[in-house]
Formats: sequence, C-alpha cells, structure tokens
Amino acid sequence: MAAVTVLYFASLRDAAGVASERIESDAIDLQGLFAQLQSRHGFAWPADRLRVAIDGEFAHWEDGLREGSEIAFIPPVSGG
Amino acid sequence: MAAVTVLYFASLRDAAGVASERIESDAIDLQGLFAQLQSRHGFAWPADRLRVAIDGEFAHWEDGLREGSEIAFIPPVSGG
Amino acid sequence: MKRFQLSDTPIRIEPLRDSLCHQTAGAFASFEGWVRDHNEGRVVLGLHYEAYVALAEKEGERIVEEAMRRFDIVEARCVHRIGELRIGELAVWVGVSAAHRGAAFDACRHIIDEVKSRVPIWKQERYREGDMGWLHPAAAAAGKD
Amino acid sequence: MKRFQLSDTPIRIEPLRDSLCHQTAGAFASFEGWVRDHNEGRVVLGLHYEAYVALAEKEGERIVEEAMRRFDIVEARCVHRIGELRIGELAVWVGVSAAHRGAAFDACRHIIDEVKSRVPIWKQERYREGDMGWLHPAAAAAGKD
Repeated sequence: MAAVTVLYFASLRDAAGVASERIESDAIDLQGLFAQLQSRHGFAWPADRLRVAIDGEFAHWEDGLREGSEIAFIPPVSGG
Repeated sequence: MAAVTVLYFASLRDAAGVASERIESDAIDLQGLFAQLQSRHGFAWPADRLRVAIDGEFAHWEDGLREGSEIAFIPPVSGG
Repeated sequence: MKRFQLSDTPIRIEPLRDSLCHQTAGAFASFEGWVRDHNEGRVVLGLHYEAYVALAEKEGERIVEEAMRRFDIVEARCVHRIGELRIGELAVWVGVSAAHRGAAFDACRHIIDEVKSRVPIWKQERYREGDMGWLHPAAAAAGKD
Repeated sequence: MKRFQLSDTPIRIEPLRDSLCHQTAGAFASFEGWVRDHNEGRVVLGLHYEAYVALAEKEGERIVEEAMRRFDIVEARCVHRIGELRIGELAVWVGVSAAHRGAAFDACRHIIDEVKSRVPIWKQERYREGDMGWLHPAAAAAGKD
C-alpha cells in the first residue's frame, strides 16, 4: 500500500468532484491506480488518451507508486 | 523624338550624378533609351538586371517612349 | 531569466518584445493567440485557462530552450495567460529574434505548435446559452487553431 | 484605409497591431525587420532607405491585397520606413490576423518575402570605415535576410 496525492484537472476534476485527493492504493503501477480511480469516479477517458505525471514531471504508466508522491492525470491539453 | 523625364535611384543615381533629368531621345523603345543613357553615364548594370517603369507603373522594355512621360530605371531592390 | 512564463494578469507585450532586441538581430517574428467570440459554431462569451502550474512552467521552458538549440536564433520567449479572459484578450504571446527571418518564423511557429500540444493548460469556454465546456482536442485535430 | 504605407518617422507598433484586432480573429502573426550592426562581415553604423515612392506605395498595396485574397486571413498591414535609421530601429513591420494560426504565419511570411523582392526600396549602409554602399542583391540571394 502507498499513500499518494492525486491531482485532477479540467474535465477530469469536474468528474472527480475534487481538485485533489489523498488516497491509499495497492496498485502496482500508475496504470493500475488510474483503473481504480476510474471505476470509483466514472472517468470517461481511457488511460491511453491521458498523460501521467509524478511530482511535477511526466511519468510512464508502468511506473510504480512512491509513498508520499503527487500524481497527476493529464487530459488532452488546450492551451494557446 | 520624344521628350521624357528619367528618374534614377540608389547606385544608378550615384552613377548618373543626378536624381532625374529631362531628355529628348529618338529611341524606339525603353531598351533603346536605356542603351543611350548607359553609354552616356557609364552604367554598370545590364538592362536585364533592372526593371523599368513609366509614370509610376512597371512597364516592358519593348514599350515605346510617350511624349512627356516619366521613366524610371529600377535597380535590384533591398527593402525590408 | 525564464523564457517561458505563466501570467495571471494581462500580458504586456512591449517589455517582452524589447527584451528580445539585440544588435545582431535583424529579424523578429511574433505570434499572439487572441480569445475569439466563437468556436465550432458556438458563441463564446469568455473563457478560463487552467494550468498544472509546476509542470506547465517546466514543459514550457523546455520547449523554448529546445527552440534556442534547434534554430539559428538570438532570443525567444513565450508567456501564456491563466485565469479568466474576455473576448479579444491576449491568451498567449511568442516572440523570437534572429539574424535572418527564416529562422525567426520557423522557431516562432515551432514554439506555439509545441506549447499547444505539450503544455498542461486547459481552456474552458463559457457559451451564450449559459453552459461551459472544457476543450480536450483529439490529437488528430492538433495544429488547427 | 491603406494596408501598405511608407513612413519617414519611427513606426509605432501598437496602433498598427490594434487595427488588426477583430472578434473573429484568434491568431495574429507579425514580423519586424530591425537594423543590424553588421552585414556581410562589415560593421554597419546606420542606414538610409530610399524609395520610388509612387510605385512603392502601389506595389506594396498590391502585395498586401494579394495576400488578403490568397490566404484565409482577417486583416493585414505593412509599414516600411524610409530615410535615416539607427542600429536597432524598426525598418519594416508586417502584421496579419486570422481565425487560425497557419494562415496568419503563411500570409505574414509571404508579405515580407514579396515586399523584399518587389517593392522599389533601396538600402544604403554606412560603414565604420566611413564609406557607404547601396545594397542591390542578386535575385539568387533573395529570401536570405
């Protein structure tokens, strides 16, 4: 089990109903964590349409969960 | 014979020593006029490196001389 | 000096432009993104930009630094607004100075293309009918706006 | 309104840029040509732009009008300085607004390329050694600066 903070942005935050949450998860990687949160919040996005970041840097879906880290799921961007 | 005003710009004016001159010419076209002025002023430019204008519009070297018109020989431009 | 910045207040163009001046630079290209009054057939009254600030600042900086290495340019900067914007307001500014114009244009376009596709910033439009919508363009539509 | 102008006084960018704003325009691209302190290995102290004014104004206007027809843009303008200029001064400004950025960039670049190759304006550089020289680039060198 790892305790992490998860950040949500844009429509993902609207779906989650919160901008961030602290959760404990037994997922082995970020992909697994997203699957758990997707079923809890009903996210419409499949993981392959999102990017993921750990502690302010882009990460890979296969990366493991580090205790105390901050994880962000990043829906398609629309700046500019 | 046609009396025309000829305008010179940039290095062509430096070579002519004047910005404009009024001349009478029996040249049948602008190409012929340029040849006359080239031999008088010693212009280094061949006609095919220049453009020519009559009364503020681009013209063709084969165009004839119109009495009272203003003719400009235009060396390669360097604006911008 | 940071070459990429997020700003929650209106972007002031003149000091940005002046910061790119250099005696060896003969060319300057800039791009501005303005808030339009419509999008995909709907009337837009205003919009909100949200960013994942920590990552957006890093990724934006990487993009401009990459352009500094990849193109033969003198200086480059980009500023992106966040927060509430009105129609006509400046949402993003990119400026590039270079010895020659080809590199200035190419780098400027490269930076805005990359910023739009890589920097974690999201646009929420507010429509005449009272609803709002987040824009999450599919990768296939990238490069259109 | 003339879309192309010659100016014998410093170009003021802000009113030009503002004149291109339009609620349907989401993108704005601009180009500036600045006086460099060197050219082809020589130190340049300043320069002088001379124009065949009557024809330059007509040809410049034709170039911008052509761009208005050829590209999907909202508005475009160009101003070129004539007379004496110092190092760093703004020699030419081009601005284009459009719904989308591709057309804004393409039209802006097209206009400056055409202005440099077609408008009867000549640059005379003043060098550190005291001499001066008119620039008459060969057609083959077009598009370099």
